[in-house]
Amino acid sequence: MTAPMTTTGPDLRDYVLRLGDDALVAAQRVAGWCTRAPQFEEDVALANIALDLLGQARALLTYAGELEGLGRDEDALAFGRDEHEFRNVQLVELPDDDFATAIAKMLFFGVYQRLLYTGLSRAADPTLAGIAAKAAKETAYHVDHAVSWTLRLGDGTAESHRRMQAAVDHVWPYTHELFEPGPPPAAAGPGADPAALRGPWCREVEQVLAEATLRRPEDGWAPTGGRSGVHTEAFGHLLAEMQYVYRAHPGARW
Amino acid sequence: MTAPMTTTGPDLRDYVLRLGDDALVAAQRVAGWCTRAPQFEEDVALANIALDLLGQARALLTYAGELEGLGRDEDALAFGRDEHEFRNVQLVELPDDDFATAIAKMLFFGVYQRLLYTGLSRAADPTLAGIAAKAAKETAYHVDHAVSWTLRLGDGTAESHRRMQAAVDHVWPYTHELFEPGPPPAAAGPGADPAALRGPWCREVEQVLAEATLRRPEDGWAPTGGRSGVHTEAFGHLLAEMQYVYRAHPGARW
Amino acid sequence: EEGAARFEALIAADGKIEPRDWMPDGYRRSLIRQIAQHAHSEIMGMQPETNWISRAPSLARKAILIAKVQDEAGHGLYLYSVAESLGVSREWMLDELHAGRQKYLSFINYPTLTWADVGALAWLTDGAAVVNQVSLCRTSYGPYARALVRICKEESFHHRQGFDLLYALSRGTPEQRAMLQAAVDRWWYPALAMFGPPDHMSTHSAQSLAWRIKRATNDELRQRFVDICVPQARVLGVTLPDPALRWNAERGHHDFTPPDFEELKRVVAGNGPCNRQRLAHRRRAHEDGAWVREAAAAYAAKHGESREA
Amino acid sequence: EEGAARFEALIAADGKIEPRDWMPDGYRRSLIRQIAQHAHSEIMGMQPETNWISRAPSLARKAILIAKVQDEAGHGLYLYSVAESLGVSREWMLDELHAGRQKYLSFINYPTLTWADVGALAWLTDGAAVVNQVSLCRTSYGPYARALVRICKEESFHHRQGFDLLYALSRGTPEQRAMLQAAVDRWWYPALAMFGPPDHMSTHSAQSLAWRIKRATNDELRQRFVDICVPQARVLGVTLPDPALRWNAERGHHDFTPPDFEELKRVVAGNGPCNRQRLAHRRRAHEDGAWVREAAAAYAAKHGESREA
Repeated sequence: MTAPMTTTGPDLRDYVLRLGDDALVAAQRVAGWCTRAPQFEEDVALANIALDLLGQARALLTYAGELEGLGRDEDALAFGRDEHEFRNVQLVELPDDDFATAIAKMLFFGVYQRLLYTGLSRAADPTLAGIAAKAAKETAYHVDHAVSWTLRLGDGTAESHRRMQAAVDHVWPYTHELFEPGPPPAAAGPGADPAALRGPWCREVEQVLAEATLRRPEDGWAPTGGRSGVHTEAFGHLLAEMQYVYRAHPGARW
Repeated sequence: MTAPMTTTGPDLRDYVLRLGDDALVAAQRVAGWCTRAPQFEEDVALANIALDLLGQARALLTYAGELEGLGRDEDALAFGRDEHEFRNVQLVELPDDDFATAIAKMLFFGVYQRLLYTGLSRAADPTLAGIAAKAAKETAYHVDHAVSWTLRLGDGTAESHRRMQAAVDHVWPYTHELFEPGPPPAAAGPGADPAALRGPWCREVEQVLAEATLRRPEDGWAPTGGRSGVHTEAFGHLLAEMQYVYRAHPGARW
Repeated sequence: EEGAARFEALIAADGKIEPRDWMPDGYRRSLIRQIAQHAHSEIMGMQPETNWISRAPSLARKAILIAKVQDEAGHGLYLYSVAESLGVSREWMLDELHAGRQKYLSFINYPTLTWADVGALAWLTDGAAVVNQVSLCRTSYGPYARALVRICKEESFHHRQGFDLLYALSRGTPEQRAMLQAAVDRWWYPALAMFGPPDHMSTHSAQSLAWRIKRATNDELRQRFVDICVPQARVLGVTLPDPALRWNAERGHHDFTPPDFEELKRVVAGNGPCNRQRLAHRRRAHEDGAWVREAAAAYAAKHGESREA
Repeated sequence: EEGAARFEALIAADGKIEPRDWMPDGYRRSLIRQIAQHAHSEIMGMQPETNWISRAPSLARKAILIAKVQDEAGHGLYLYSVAESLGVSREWMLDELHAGRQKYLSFINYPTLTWADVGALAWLTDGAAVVNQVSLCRTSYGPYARALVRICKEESFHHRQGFDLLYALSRGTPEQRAMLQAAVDRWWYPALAMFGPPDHMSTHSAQSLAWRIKRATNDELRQRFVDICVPQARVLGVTLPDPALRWNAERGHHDFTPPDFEELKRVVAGNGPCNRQRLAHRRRAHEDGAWVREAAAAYAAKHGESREA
């Protein structure tokens, strides 16, 4: 049904696929807010962010398909792979139970993405560097947006503070997976070592939480598995919806 | 991808397919309550009802496939048809927004099914008569269950009364489609004329609503389309989930 | 009196009325009704499209669809602010919408049942909106006219993208072509009905034309739209669902069967397939977001407006 | 004193203790803990399976799955009533569960990621439960022993159905076989861990054995389970994920690598992949249903208990 995933394939292709899957799944979740946002300005902003993420996903998946050399385009990769073939972190697939959860995810993931893309914009591989340079600018906006809402929700009403703290507590354990060791391939360059991003990430996020009068959760439980294709139960439902039409019409072009 | 639906095919096959689709979609919705019911006794009861409905669906779809003679079994019909090929009424596909909605649907659909199956148990077609005789007994239990909850919610607390009335008001317009004119095929016998069921249905339902201190909604808006393959927006999402695994593995046996 | 004279003179000279200008109460009320309805239509019209964002079968089409929905939210915002220039608040307009006292275009109350509906919706209803709005770009109220210029440009773009989506289906599998035809069958009449009741039944038209709020009659615009669609349908290889549709060389226009205006009335009155669903969805989004808006207000009060994003 | 003597005599004679019999506080507490945990496990164990009801790829399998989940709800109800015979209420037990003070079996905190997980869960964890419960059927508390006889029968049935589901996959496409192997890889150790810590680390075992609440040690049962699984795995054509697994002719048993008990401890302490999700789901169902339970109570109060269904 799908071409088998080669684990012996080029390192860079796997690496690019990870980045692409992160962006794709994040885009699918953020787009789920359309017509459901708390105000129309936010419908516009979230659609904008979803579009940025989707654009990153498309560029990255297209490039991963080229590196792979099996003739799979962005759609074959997005719609034709099974759950265990997706390499995104679990953080991005978590359901957006409420607006606070969406914002917590956007803050944590956005800061990570901005640091990573900034590093990758100096990658030896020119295609990856080009994608990253554009994406770094986009994610700076996502972070601004998430920060402004984190402040307003954390330091808004008692109810919003309660919800935002609950969201931060809920999402926090899933941030560890972002920084799992494993150096990036040489072509990605040294600026993208996830382990090295953890320090700057923590400093930035902790400062935002403090300003928002939110408690920084303890580190402890650190769920993982996304990078090796092990996901949360919510992910299968996301894929069923996302891939249904494509799979119901094998071989069709859209 | 699927064999085309012949509109010139045997009348009885189309008729049996309708009944089967009603039961299948109702079963899918009721089964959605597993682990979500307000008490464990209700988890048991709703699973029981879902199983009855699913059993009816399996018998009916299998028989429809035989009448059709194209080699489609119950699974090919359940998982391999597109949305517009489903012939169920819209009532059964409505999302169960809360427990009151689930009960209102079960009451309205259950009374209809019991009356219809009772009539069909005298059908000239022995297979259909056999399926209907068994199903009539099962639906009697579904009705008892729905009635007992309608009374408790309607005549329980102010909050439950408000919710139950809202559910009855919400679902009521979709009951008209159950009785849309069109005599059943000869093999189904005269006891199954939907138009003739409307009187007894109204009397029975109105009595339950009155006893439950609920207002019987005005007749007016009467959405329709299910019998010709036009459904609500919710139905496509239901199918995407229900059919995903089957479609992701074309030709596989389970 | 001076204001009234100036207003009449401006209208007669095909000039623009601006927010601070004097205007008759009826003119103001008509405009508020019309602009609010336009804004609500942008906002409510996001729903049938959003229904397919999660399932779009290609990433390129998914992006186009999100961008379209985003444009509509933007149009809604822009139009609410135009209406606010007439002295009503967005909050009030939303209350009116949620209570069912202000309307939105009736086609929004039909369901999008397949991926092809996304295309048909854009091709036909955005196409109709463009025909309508091109004419409205010369409307007499300045802020609305300027908004429409921008909105029209984007709607034309949406219309073309819808056509392109359908064109891909028309070159596709038998199932895709069947999906395309079924969607066109569903959306043709809801689109024709967008131009409103026929001229002889239209209650607001005469005065609106006199005030140059409207610039063409419902039937004129409807005819224009049909004439545009027929050759496009031919390119798509679809049959428009009207056996009476044919070229009338004498009139230089296509003859066609008008929409069922009884159905239009029923849908406007709240009894279309999705009226209840659409309004319930909108109300729920508004209610679910209340705590967020309250938090933003509380934060702004504590920290001064300057801190607000 | 008389009661204590009678209790000791009954235990010594392998007789049954009944609800009205005198029993030591520790015996009662141990039983409550064990039976509540068993009931909670039935209830919480419905979640990983229910995750696949909506997506089951055949109607026959969907029916089997619903019936299994229904059986488990029934077992839960039965077991709560057995615990109630020891003087605690279902409500209290649920509060303890929701607050995280009473536990349920740790395997429930792993996700079901594919359809094959539904089968592997039933084959391995129901299989392990049967091994455990067959031994418990001779437990000294009469009501629990009788409940277990019935429960065991149904669990054996579930175990066989799970095997049958996997057998179909083992005869299927390469994707299905890969799905099968991956699911067995995921569920093998969670199933082995169901027998609890090794005997030398088990805190409750000795006293429970003396009171004949338990009838075999954790390690004895685990060995029995491994010996049963190995030939079944061969029929399925799957590799059990333990390179050290081999027949030891001298012992007449298979040697195997025991589960990682540090992981078991972490999961029991709340840090498995799904602990938070499972408990949040349970709490939400309970909270969402509060208005329904209140309505039922209000109705019963108005109309007398006889009217209650």
